[in-house]
Amino acid sequence: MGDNTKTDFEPNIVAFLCNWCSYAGADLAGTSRIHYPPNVRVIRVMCSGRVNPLFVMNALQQGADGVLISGCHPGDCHYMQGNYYARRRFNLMRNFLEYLGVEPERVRMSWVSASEGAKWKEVIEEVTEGVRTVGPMDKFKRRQLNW
Amino acid sequence: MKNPYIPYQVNILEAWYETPGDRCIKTFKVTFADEKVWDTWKQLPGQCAMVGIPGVGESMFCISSSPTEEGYLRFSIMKMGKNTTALHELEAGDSFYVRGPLGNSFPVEEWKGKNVFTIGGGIGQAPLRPVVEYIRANRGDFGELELIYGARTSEDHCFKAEFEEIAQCGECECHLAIDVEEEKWPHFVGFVPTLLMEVAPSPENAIAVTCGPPIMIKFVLQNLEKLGFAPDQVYTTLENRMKCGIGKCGRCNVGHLYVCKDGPVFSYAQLKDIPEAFA
Amino acid sequence: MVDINKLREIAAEVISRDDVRELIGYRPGTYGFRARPAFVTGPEEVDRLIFTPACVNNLATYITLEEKLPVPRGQEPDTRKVAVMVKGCDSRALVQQMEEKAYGRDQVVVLGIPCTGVVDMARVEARFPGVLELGEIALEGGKFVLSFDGKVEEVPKDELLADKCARCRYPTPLVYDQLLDDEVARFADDDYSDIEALEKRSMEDKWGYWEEKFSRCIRCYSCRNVCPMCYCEDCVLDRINPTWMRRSVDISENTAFHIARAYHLAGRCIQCGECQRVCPAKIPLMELNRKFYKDVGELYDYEPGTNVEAAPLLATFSVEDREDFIL
Amino acid sequence: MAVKKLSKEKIGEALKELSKFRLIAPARSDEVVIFKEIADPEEAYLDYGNSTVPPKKVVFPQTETLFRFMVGNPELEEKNVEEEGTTVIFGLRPCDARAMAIVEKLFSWDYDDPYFLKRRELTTLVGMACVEPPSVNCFCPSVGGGPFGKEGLDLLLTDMGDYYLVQSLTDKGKKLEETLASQLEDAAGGDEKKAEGMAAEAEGKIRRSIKTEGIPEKLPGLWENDLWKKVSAACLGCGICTFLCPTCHCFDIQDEVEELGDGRRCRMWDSCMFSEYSLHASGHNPRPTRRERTRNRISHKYSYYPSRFDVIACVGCGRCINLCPVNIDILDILEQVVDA
Repeated sequence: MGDNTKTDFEPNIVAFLCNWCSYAGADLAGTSRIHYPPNVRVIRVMCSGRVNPLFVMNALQQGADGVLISGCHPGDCHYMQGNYYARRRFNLMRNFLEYLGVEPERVRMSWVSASEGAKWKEVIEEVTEGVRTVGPMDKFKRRQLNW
Repeated sequence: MKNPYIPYQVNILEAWYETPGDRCIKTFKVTFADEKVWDTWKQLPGQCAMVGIPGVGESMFCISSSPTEEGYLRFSIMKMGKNTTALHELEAGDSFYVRGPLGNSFPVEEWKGKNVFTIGGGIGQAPLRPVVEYIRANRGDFGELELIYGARTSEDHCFKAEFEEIAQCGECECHLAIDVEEEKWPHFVGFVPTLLMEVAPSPENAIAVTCGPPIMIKFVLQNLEKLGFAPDQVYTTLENRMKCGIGKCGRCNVGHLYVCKDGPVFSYAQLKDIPEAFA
Repeated sequence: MVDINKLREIAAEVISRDDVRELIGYRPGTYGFRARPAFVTGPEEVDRLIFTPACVNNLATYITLEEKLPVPRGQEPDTRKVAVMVKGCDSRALVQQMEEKAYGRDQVVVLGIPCTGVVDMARVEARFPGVLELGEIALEGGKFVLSFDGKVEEVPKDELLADKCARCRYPTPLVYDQLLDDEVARFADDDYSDIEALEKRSMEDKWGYWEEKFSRCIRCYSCRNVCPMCYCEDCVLDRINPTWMRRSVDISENTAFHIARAYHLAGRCIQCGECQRVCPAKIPLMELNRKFYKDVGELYDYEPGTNVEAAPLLATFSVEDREDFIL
Repeated sequence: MAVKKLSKEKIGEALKELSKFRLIAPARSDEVVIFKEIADPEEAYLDYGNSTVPPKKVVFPQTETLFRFMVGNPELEEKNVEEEGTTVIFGLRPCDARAMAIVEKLFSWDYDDPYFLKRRELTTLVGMACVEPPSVNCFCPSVGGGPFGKEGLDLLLTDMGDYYLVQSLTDKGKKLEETLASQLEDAAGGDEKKAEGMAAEAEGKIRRSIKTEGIPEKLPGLWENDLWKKVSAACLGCGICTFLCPTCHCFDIQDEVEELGDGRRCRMWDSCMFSEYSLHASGHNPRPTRRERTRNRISHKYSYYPSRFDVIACVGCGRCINLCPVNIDILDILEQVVDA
């Protein structure tokens, strides 16, 4: 990875959004014509609590440079508690990946409610910038051509 | 020599369901995409092939057509795991890959002049079908041909139309069974081993070939013994999880025999001292 | 030191009970200083039981390892208990398994061994190579006393002691029906200095360190199988559909495997150190597990395998959990 | 042709010369000795007992591609093993070389396995005789090998103190000897005789043994014997004994597809001690517990393999004994078989 890749580099970010808040928030950003970086690939899940840490790991293996998990604000979970479980899980996951040498900028979590189209934009800007500064994720990406 | 791990592409000529349900059986009639393969493909009744789709996997299936049926191969496949589920999604015009023919075959040449009884259950008729077709194509060379076949219900019967045709052709006898009573079922009700005792074939100058669920095979073998069949007059086919199909990957062995190389066809004389064969 | 006669006496008593099917303990190994698991089914077999600092295995693994085959028609399932000998660390595996409701307290008979530390067999064999005839190891005072080939050698305890014992917080079993010896007071603790040192290194350094370790992995899954907490009947690693971890062995899949393995033990690992002991590639797996152990303690004030009544860490939450990392 | 010797001072030079091929030699990584491709002669660690992972992985890699494909495209692109180039494994133990010769019997039986055989053809094996047994659990003489065994090797080096005696055993070995012409010198006349004496002495130092006569014939009869339950009770069902065995050769075949449809069919080591090894798609498992799996492992090595290829599929390297986490000892099992 050359130095110029960091500047030319457009990160691929996989975002797991909960169906009830964050997905609706991202939708609102779209319908409100808020411009935000196009680097995010959204995967809708029913709840942030459904996001298995293996999803994150698999995304990083398959070429994602960063992963975002976004759910409802604490107390607002459609299933009452899902985001609380997710919060615990990802705090540990993040620390652990950092311990292995995966930059914490790559695995992010946010609370975005259905009305927060503007916050969605801010989150995406921050995540994209963060990943851009740490560069492409090639540490344990699957090799494309593997004889 | 050709790399034995590289499969041939085949195109599906026809595909149809034999039975309904979660574990339905679908039959594929296929031909090689490259016609030249037919020149080297020399298959015998009872042989197998690895069937699969690159990207999904491969599994071993018996070739359910006889070499006397020219220009196509048939596979009858039950939906079970990942690979078979993917295969079931294919229709006429699609293609998949096969490599083979693998394993040994029924010694049909040695059976010439003898009476042959096939005893099948469920999908177990698939490896018996090439024997039946082979004998019918060479009818003069063999003695009597009798078919005994059963499945759980009439819906679960494979090759229904073919059985009807065989029953009416007058060249051989067909005995059909279902496990549980059904309306308008004109044939036997009960398990295949029981039907076998009803039919009570004579062991004289005869060969019995059986395939089906392990529990059925177990009782059929017992009953054949009661009827006086010697172990070397009885043949069956085995299956196991396989990966290579050519005796290298190690997993399909029953005792010292590799099912993929030394089988899938075994005489009861070979198997009776190998406890793992019926594990 | 556990009195061997007392141990055998109690074992004979336990295995004679009608409600006990099997007793899992230790017996001498096949060569050198090794000891190995013993599965005792009758009082006549207790004479081979031992306990010495060579008894490194965590026997709690075997409670959940046994395959559950269908009970033949007409037979009753065998519901008798399993008796198991556990050291302090091993007992925590039982606690954690029971905390997760893997089985009930009434399904096991626990013979607790207050433990003063076991050896690191690799260190013993490196120090005294080529010992074939059975030797013995005892801990006397601050020294391991090794008797072999007609010789007796004394080695200071810390030179042969297993790393996990040098960090052991619970030498006396936390759960038991009978204790085979007097309680042992805590003689060590974990200061996580090595973990903290690694945490402070640069991202590239850290990845370089782990990349080299993970690339050695041959995926024999010994670390998983030996782990008393890895008792899922259907392991995510064995799944073909969907394929979470590919079977192929390369740095990507190996890393994924080690992340998944360690993460599945987050808030569950009880620090018995078996995974690292058995690893033929000598991957420092405890450095992964201890990172989680440390984080879990610091962030959630939780210590796995210490309280049967506690709720498993990731199956519960507190509204007050930290969220300063969330955008 | 005179027997050669290689002075220890020139070993670096010789390795440098050999690094024009793909050079594989034992190297140390933490406390683990593994065979790996080395670029720098300094990396080679020749003063070792035996490697943790046997060098079988050079001719039978843990994961290898059979062919590649693009989903939806009928073309299959076969792996060309030739591209890997000429390989030299330097300093492997005679037991591991013999294991390759034993496994070759299976890979060339009936169907030729092009991947294994091609690699074998491209690989020259330079063995290092075991003057001292690498481990207490070595038992190679019991299963037909020896610490100075030559089967499977192309060249055999014997540590004579200041120098290695170099004996070439095959045409491939002779060719390699020619490559090293400027590093090799003629050995003294008596060296070969001396090495023979060392061989006998080395064999005497091997302390574990088993009488294998009759075991292959006896094993099938012990099918339902209680011993299998007893010896497998402690088994964890991990893959150490099989993955680290130089003669274990079972493999799995899997397809792997990347997001854009670029896929490969590859094979990887598999272990008969894993539960899913023999698991049918229907959920039925003909070897449902560790008892059946252990029985199969031992029977395969000591009965099925000899019944087909006339040789026991075990070379007595002792790895499975040394590294088993629960001290399951193949010699202990075989003794029980003998006594049963």
